[in-house]
Parts: sequence; structure tokens; C-alpha cells
Amino acid sequence: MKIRYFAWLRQRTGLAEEELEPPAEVHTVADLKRWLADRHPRFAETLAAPGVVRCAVDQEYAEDDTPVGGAREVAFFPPVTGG
Amino acid sequence: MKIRYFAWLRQRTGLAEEELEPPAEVHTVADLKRWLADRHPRFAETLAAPGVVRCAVDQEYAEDDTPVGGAREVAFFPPVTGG
Amino acid sequence: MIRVTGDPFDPAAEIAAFAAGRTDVGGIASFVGRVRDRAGEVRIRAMTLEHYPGMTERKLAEIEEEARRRWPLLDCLVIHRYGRMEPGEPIVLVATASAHRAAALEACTFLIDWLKTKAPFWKLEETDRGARWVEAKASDDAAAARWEERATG
Amino acid sequence: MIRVTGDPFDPAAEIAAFAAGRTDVGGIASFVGRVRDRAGEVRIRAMTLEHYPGMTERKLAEIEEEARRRWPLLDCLVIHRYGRMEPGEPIVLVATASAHRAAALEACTFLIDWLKTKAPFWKLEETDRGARWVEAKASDDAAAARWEERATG
Repeated sequence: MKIRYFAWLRQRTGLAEEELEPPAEVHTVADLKRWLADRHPRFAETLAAPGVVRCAVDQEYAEDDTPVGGAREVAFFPPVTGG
Repeated sequence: MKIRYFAWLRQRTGLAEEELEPPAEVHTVADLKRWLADRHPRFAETLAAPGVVRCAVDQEYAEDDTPVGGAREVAFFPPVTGG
Repeated sequence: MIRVTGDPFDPAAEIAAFAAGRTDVGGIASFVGRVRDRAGEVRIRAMTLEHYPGMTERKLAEIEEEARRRWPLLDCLVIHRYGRMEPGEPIVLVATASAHRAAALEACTFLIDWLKTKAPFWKLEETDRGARWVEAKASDDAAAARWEERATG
Repeated sequence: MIRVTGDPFDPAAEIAAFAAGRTDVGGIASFVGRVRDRAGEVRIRAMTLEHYPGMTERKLAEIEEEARRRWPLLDCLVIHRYGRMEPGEPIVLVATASAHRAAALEACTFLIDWLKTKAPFWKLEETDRGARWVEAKASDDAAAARWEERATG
């Protein structure tokens, strides 16, 4: 599974993307966040703050309860500010 | 006093403008309409229909009770359709 | 800026020149109204716009002033053509510039809505069934009325 | 049509080509968003737009599809730039064409409102006090929420 980070989350984790194999008990976005928090301590506090981190699973916006099993790509980023 | 007619009112009266001296008893737009109706029979029926003829006195939109004494220019026209 | 002209104009060139080189502008909205080739089932060959010289410029200036009073516009342009035009030709251009998009977009919509009901223009259509004067639309009155300010207090 | 580009683009040239030669179009609305030279008291030297390649195009296409579902658009164009831009440079262009003005103007406003809150772009400002990521605005959420359809029945 490819994990991608954008904007200041990318700066916080220090990487734009990484290829990871989450363990079998990671079923949802919430599970994945908990697992990633252990790997990226500076990402952990950000994940804990409500409304700060948005997520997309296979390029569709996702919520904490969105399943990630079988996903090819999960992305984390702050609220968008384009236009 | 210059009286101007626009769009199909111009076609109805047969003239774009005329220079007239209304009698002293013509105080308002309504008075002027009555006086003009006698001069332009084909204009009379149009003036009688409600909401069909708009008026401007010295290039400001006017109502039936707007005074015309001292006006240099009074215009009659249908509802506008620009843009 | 207000321009009332009997000559053809190029909306894209006007938009290119509008607020050019300004770095305080965050949003530019524009609207171009063009002659269409049909109205319902009726084919339109041409459209002639008659106007009231003098009063037209005065009314457009008042409408621009009102837009500038309501929104913090950095620039504002209204060009309206009169005379005979064929399908595809531009009749009117409204452009607005502001620091933020909402002001530019709302002011642009306001300007064209008020212009439609307050500027003294009249359209004569040449159709395949003859010439006819376009009638005022209730929907235009309703669009303009949205912007009437309610009395306060 | 959707275009996401790292290269500069010319909004006026795009508007000139948009719906060109069509005689069924009665109204064309457009909005251009540009980099501003300041945000409040802070001077902006440049703006870098990061985006999510692939998802950006997908989201913009969805937003265009939604606009076409809601309004009878004859043409629709969204160009959004990414990369580094300086004050005065265009970031985004939205253009809409319809038979009537209300559809063009509403769809244009809708497109920019939804794009602001749904397309995955992030702005990094270079200011005279250093670089900073632009925060999402509650006013943008409110503008986008205006267009949420209420469930019927």
C-alpha cells in the first residue's frame, strides 16, 4: 500500500510517500492512522487533533471508518486551499 | 419641451421626437400623457394600457405624479430589454 | 468604467487589458452577453439595440456607482453596444476586480441584473417571421429585485 | 474541459477561444483567480501550489459533471495551475457558456466555490516573514455549502 503525504504533513513526516504493508488488523482509516502514528512520532500529535488531517483512499475522500483493505493508495493532507 | 419616443412607441407615434409647448394646466406626467393622447390617437390606446409605457423626465425614471413643469425633455418608452 | 458604443468590440481583448499588471487583485469576474441565433423555435437573423443616448450613460454610471458602494471593487468595466448585430456578436461585457472572489462574482451578477432592468435599451429582433420588439421578462425583474436593499430600522 | 498545468496560462487567450464562433450561446461567465501581493499586513512574494496528481483531475472532472447536471451548459472550462507563481499571475480560470445568463453565472460561481473546498490543492505562501501554508477558510466552506442540495421527499 502506498501512503502519500501532502503540504505540511509531508514536511511533518519528512517524506512525500512510502510503500508499506500494514498488518492484518488495520481495517479502516482510523486503524491506519493509529499504526502510522507509531511510525511517525511527529505525525502522531497532528493525527490526534480533530479536523486537521484529511484522508483519501484510492483518490476518494475518506472518513475514519472507511475501509482500507485492498486499497492501493492512501493519502493524508490538511484541508484543501486551492482556487 | 422636447418629447422623445423610443422603440415601438416611436413606431406608433411615427416620430422620434417633437418640440412642444404643453398648456399651463399640464403639471404632471399624467397630465402630459392625457394631452399627448389627443395629439396621437394611436398612442392613446397604448397610454391607457397599464404598465406598458414607461416615462423619464430629464433622463430620470418618472411616475404619473412626477412634475413636468420646467422639464427640458420627457421620454416615453416600453419596459427596457438590454443586456 | 462605462462605455456605450455603436462599434463592435472584442470582449477577450477588453478582459486582457482589464486590471492588467495589478498585483492587489485576487479575483476577476466577467460576463459577456451575445446575440443568439434563436429564441425558442424562432430563428434570429439579427438584433438591433436602440438606446436613449445620454440617459443610458447616466444610468450605467449610477449602477456602477451602486456596485462600488456595495462591494470593495478595485476595478469595474461595463461595455454595452447599440446598433445592429448578428448571432455570435457580443452585446454587453461586465467585468469586476476585487481582492476576493465573492465580491467580484456578486458585483458582476448584480451589474448585469440591474443593467437589464434599469438601462434604457430596447431590442428589435429580425426573425424568419419578421421583425419584433423583445418583451421585458418577469424573470429579469425578479433577478434585479434580489438586489433591492430592504429598509433597515 | 479540465486542465491542470504546471505552466503559465493566459486567461484572456483562453476566454477568446472559449465558445468561439458559437451562435447558440447567449451568456459567458468567467472567473480568474490571481496571486495577490499581500494577505492582510503581510507581503506575499510568491505562492506555490501543491496538488495531488490524479486525484485533482478526477475531482475537477466530478465538479464539472455536477455543474453540467445542474445547469444547461453549452461549454465549460476549468484551468488550474500548480507550482510557483508570483503576484499578478493567474492561478485558476473557470468559464461557462449557456443560452441564458443565469445558468452561466450561477454555474461559474458554483464551480469556483466547489473547487475551493473539494479539489486537492494546497497553497504555500512566501512572505516577508517566511514561508507559511495557507489555512482553509470557514468562509470557503460556507460558500460551498450554499450549493449542497437538500434531500427531497
